Amino acid sequence: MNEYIIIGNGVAAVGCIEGVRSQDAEGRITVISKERHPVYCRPLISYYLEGKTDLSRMPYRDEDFYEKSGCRVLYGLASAQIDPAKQTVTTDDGKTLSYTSVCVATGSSPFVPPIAGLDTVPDKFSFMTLDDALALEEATQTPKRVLIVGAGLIGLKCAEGLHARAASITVCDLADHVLPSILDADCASILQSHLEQNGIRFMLSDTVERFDGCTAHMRSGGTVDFDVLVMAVGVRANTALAKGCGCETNRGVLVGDNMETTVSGIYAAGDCTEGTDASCGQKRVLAILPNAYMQGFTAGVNMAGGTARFDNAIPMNAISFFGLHVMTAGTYDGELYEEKTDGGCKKLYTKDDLLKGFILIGDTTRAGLYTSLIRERTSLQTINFELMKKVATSAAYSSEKRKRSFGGVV
Amino acid sequence: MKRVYVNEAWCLGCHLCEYNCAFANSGLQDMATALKGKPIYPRIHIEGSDAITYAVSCRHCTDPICVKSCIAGAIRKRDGVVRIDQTKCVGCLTCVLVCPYGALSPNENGVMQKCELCLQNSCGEPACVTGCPNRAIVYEEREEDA
Amino acid sequence: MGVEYLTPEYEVIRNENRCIACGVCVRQCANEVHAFLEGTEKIISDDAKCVDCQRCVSLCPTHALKIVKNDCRLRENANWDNDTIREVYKQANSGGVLLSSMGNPKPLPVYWDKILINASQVTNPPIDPLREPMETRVFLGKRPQKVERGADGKLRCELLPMIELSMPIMFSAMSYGSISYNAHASLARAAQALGICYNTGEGGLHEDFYAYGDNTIVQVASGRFGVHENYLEAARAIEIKMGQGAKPGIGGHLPGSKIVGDVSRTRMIPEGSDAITPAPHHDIYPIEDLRQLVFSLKDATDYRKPVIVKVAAVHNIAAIASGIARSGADVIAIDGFRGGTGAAPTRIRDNVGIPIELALAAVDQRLRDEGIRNDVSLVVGGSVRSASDVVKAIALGADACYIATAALLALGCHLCRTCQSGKCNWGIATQRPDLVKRLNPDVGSERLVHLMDAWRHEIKELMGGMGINSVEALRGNRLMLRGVGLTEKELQILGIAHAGE
Amino acid sequence: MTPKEGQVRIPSGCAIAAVISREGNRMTGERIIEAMKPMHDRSNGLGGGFAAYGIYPEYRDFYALHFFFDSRDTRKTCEAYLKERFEIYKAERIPTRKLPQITDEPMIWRYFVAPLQSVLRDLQLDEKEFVVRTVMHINTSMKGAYIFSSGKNMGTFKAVGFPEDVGVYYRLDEYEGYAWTAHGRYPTNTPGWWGGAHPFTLLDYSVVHNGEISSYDANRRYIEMFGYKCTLQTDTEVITYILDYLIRRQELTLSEAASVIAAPFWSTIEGKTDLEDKRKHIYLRTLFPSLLITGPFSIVLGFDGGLMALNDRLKLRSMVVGEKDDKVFVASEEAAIRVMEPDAGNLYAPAGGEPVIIRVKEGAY
Repeated sequence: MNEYIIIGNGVAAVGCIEGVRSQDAEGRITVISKERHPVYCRPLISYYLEGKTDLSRMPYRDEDFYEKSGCRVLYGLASAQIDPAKQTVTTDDGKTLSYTSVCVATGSSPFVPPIAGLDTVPDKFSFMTLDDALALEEATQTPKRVLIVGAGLIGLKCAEGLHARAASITVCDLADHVLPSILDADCASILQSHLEQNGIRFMLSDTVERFDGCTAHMRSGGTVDFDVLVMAVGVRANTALAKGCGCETNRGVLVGDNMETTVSGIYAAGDCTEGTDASCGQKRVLAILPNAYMQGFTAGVNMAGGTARFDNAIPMNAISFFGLHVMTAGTYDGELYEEKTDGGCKKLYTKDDLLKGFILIGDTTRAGLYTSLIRERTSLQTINFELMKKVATSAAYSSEKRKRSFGGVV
Repeated sequence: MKRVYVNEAWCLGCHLCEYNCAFANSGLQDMATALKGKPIYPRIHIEGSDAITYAVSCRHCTDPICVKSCIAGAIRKRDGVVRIDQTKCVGCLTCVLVCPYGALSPNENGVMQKCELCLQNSCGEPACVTGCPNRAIVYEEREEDA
Repeated sequence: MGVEYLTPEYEVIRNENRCIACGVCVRQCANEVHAFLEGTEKIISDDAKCVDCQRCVSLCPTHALKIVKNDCRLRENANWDNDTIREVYKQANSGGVLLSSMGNPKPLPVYWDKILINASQVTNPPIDPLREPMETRVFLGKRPQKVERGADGKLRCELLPMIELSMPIMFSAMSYGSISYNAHASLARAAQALGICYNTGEGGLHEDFYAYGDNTIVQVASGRFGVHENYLEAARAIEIKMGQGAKPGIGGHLPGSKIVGDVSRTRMIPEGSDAITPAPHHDIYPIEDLRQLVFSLKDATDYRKPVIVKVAAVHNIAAIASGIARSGADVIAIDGFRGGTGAAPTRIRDNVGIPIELALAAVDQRLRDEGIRNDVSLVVGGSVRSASDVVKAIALGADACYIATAALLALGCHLCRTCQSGKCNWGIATQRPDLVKRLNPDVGSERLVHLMDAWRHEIKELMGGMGINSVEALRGNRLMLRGVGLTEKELQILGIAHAGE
Repeated sequence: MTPKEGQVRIPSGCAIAAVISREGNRMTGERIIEAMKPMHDRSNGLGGGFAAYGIYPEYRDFYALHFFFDSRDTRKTCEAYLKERFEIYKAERIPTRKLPQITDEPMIWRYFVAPLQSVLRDLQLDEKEFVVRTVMHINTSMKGAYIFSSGKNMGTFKAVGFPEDVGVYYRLDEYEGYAWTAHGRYPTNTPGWWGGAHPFTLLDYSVVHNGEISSYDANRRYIEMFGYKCTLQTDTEVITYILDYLIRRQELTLSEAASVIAAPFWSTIEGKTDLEDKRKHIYLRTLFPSLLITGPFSIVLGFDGGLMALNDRLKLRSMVVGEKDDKVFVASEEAAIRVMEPDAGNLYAPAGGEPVIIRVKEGAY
């Protein structure tokens, strides 16, 4: 009987479990979970703070998921090391488990930069895990002034999550616009003004030089007084475990399309990996949820002897702030098609007869058609792109393709 | 399994499917009461260009990417039907970002909804199908690659 | 033109409490009756454009619409009734011949409704069609006078080409052009599924429908549109159209605007040219010319196709039929004055020709009196509306019935009688692609099959009641009929007794 | 006044019986009269009759015309008409017995005649056709005269009354024939008419029939195209004409004729594996659709040298067949056969549409 070990208990792990089970109903699966919660999706934590979901609704799978999947979960443990020669995993409480194949799904961790005086801040938090959210909830039982360092996805979702609970929210970032990793300055300004209208204060192109208790001294010279500090500068893939057993790593653990690392029998999936971005062909850490699941599933299938490839991963994000939806995908490279709408915009990037990337703010109707064009590398000559540019619709496809889509099993 | 299929050759673009859908999922007895004077949020939508029109609703894909992408675990496929647990949905629209057919859309409260083949309401058979005046929408079993 | 004196004929009544402004009516009306009041969700209707085709009424999901006859009336006058006066206004406006479509709507006697059918009681058992076989199959065509035997004494079982029908009904001629591609597809598919025939009319046979050849009767009309060797070869039978019940004595005119694309190719005439069907066949002035055409067609098809000659029911129909029976034709089709049309001058439609019931009775009796009834089969049309009309026609002496209006109704026609406008909202009498697609042949053919299945059941029930288990024993069985409210003369022509006798 | 036969169509129920000797042995009429007694209730006293074959051997070359006349004048006119066309070999009253049960009798005569050859030549007609036309003419045009039997070496005897009384009345015990058929009638109107009783005959064809056919007017209007005049409006009359048309004029065999009037269902024909047989049935049904007889009937057709019994294709009327030695019996009820021959064997009810044809040995009649 095969022994499968999955290190990590996030969405990639669930994908891996379901992938293994699609091939092998018998083999034993062991999940080693650092967190003490059954699997939930980390993006939900801001919604939790906001009150849009609660602990009972947050689990990613049903209560009996592990049992039905024939999986044992070792909660509260981290893996100390993998021995690829012996095919064993040793946990930090000293147990040694043998494996037939192992999947590293260790995710990522918040990066906390060394800022002077950070240790003087009494209430400081990261915003990654449910425990972080629970702690923040506890800390904001009464309205507090909140300072968030980092205007990326985590920082802004945290701002939205805390909005109703906070007396004030200030977000600072060294970058000159919000969501610098996924938006250009132009689009970011639309979002920024929307957030500002909702009471979020921004200090951009600026950063904290030094903390002094509950006061942040900014590089620009000003100070911000706060009660609660959230550090949301960025995340780093957790590569140490894989690196420790000889897997090649860069910013993440390097994997092929089959999710195997450079060490045979060791697979990796999710935020800890670095795979190929199909929209540009480069290796990247694509720390987004759909990819995590699909990588996990692919790894699981291959671990159990099946054959699966996941070769159309692209960066993509659907996110909303105070009712304003923002969607992005792919790479912003090539010729730009741009539409401005009232309180929103659309940007499409095309190159070499392909759609490479897009940014949508506001109207996101049927955005999946654009995503699909990028993922499927659809030749734009084969569709009515003039129509598609203006409105995402399958009317731009050939009637044969529509016939397959809407008249066949897909 | 039976799915809803659309043949654009016969779609008249009359939009009745949208209204029948909205009514079927309203839980109300009378269409006028259910739909009069308000915007409708159907789970099927007419799309098209000048030359053609057709209705789009969930394809209940063999390998549904929306299920894999849902950040809340709210979309699941059971017995061949892709369903949304609306109590879990947080309205992030990731499913809209990934669905290649444009089959999902939010309801008036921003919660996602999609065609669930009228299995959850009292229609028995999809309302868009029974109400289509030209059999452009059918509910039947078809072979893969047929 | 200033004021035209014409008040709207119909009134569109919208129940505002039920209207959900879904806009189906707006999108579905080719006459553009309904429209959103600009910038609002309110829908308004222009009564003057309404032809009462009921498309909007049928599709309105909340049943918020009804169309009623406008009750704005001129001063009552039993002689100058409203319609007569309107027609005068129209002609004074346009200076033209009035055009109409479909069958004669005037309140002239419908003899079918004055004939009642017998049933068995006591002396003879009714037959239950659910328990016993009940046969509706018929063969149309000429039957040899004498049985022939070979030298071995065995019967030489050779028959002339005949049309075999699973039931005594065919879809009568409607041309591609006057009706849409999808209407033709529906008819062809239904005819094949039912084991009966449909008829191309004079518009030729679209290449897509050659596959239905065994269930197709191809027409050779005075315009000779679409007639070529393959066309004749493809068919089950060939029909020479001499006349049509709705417009005896005149030809046809399909405007150039309808001669587009496939219609033009199928008719073999240039796009945009008017298709003028002459009133006579210019190669048939006397009856002997007809004989020549009959045999030309038979020669052309190697005597493998029965030839039908279709005529309108006119005053001396019995003599005409006798002449046709002797012309070599295998089947005579007679079209009564209530027959439909895609377009006819109103005056002709409403005033020329005679009822099919009387024509049929007269012709059947005349052919029997002359001993030539077996030389031809008789097919009658011109408002056969139901299974009981069929049963009555067969009992009067018909071999089979032609139906068209009933078939169109099955396809969705609401008898608004404005086919000539080309804006048929039901996708039948139109060539506008957006309207044509409204008739899905899957639905159309299924509805036709349903209709015919239903009629077949009813025919069987009626026959079973009479104790007859095959349609052959019903044909010409006038004892099974009685008249009500008919004069001696009418009874005499129909060859039936009065009820109670 | 209640209408009589010919003025209106009168449906009726009936009893039939028949006997034939395959060896051509002649029997008196006694047994067939007895056979009708147990079926008394199938008649109502408004019509009975018999047909006998082989009874006039000494006049076998002459047509035996049996007449009803309503007056002496009619008879004289009729005789004059006959004389112009036939050689009358013998003319006589048909002998009868007075019976209280039989009343209102017409004048009943028989003529043994042969057509004049010169007349046949002039009209270019064969003998049988000429006789048929004469019968049609007299029965339709000469008021008060009615030919009810017109074959050679056979005769029909019929009257208003119960069949057992009619047999005694006509002294059938004094005739000897190789085949007999009998009929008792249950018409649904009161008076009955002597001419309307069965059997109905034309030339040597006689038909006794039990049933009421629903195809009557379709059959009648068809057959009338060929010179037949259905003056009585009875089923028996039209069936007789149909059989005459098919057998004599179209020269079909008896079984082919049976396949026309009681044609198998299309589904049966399509199921036939004998392709020649299948083709034949398709041919006959297609050629003679209007001679299909629907509705209930059981008939016995008498002809020169044999009998054919036939039921409608659904077998809506009873009819049984039995045999003993050289004799074959047919009747509506088995009881009638038992009366004629208590030891009759091989009893069976023929299927609907299946003709039972019995022929007398060649040369034995």
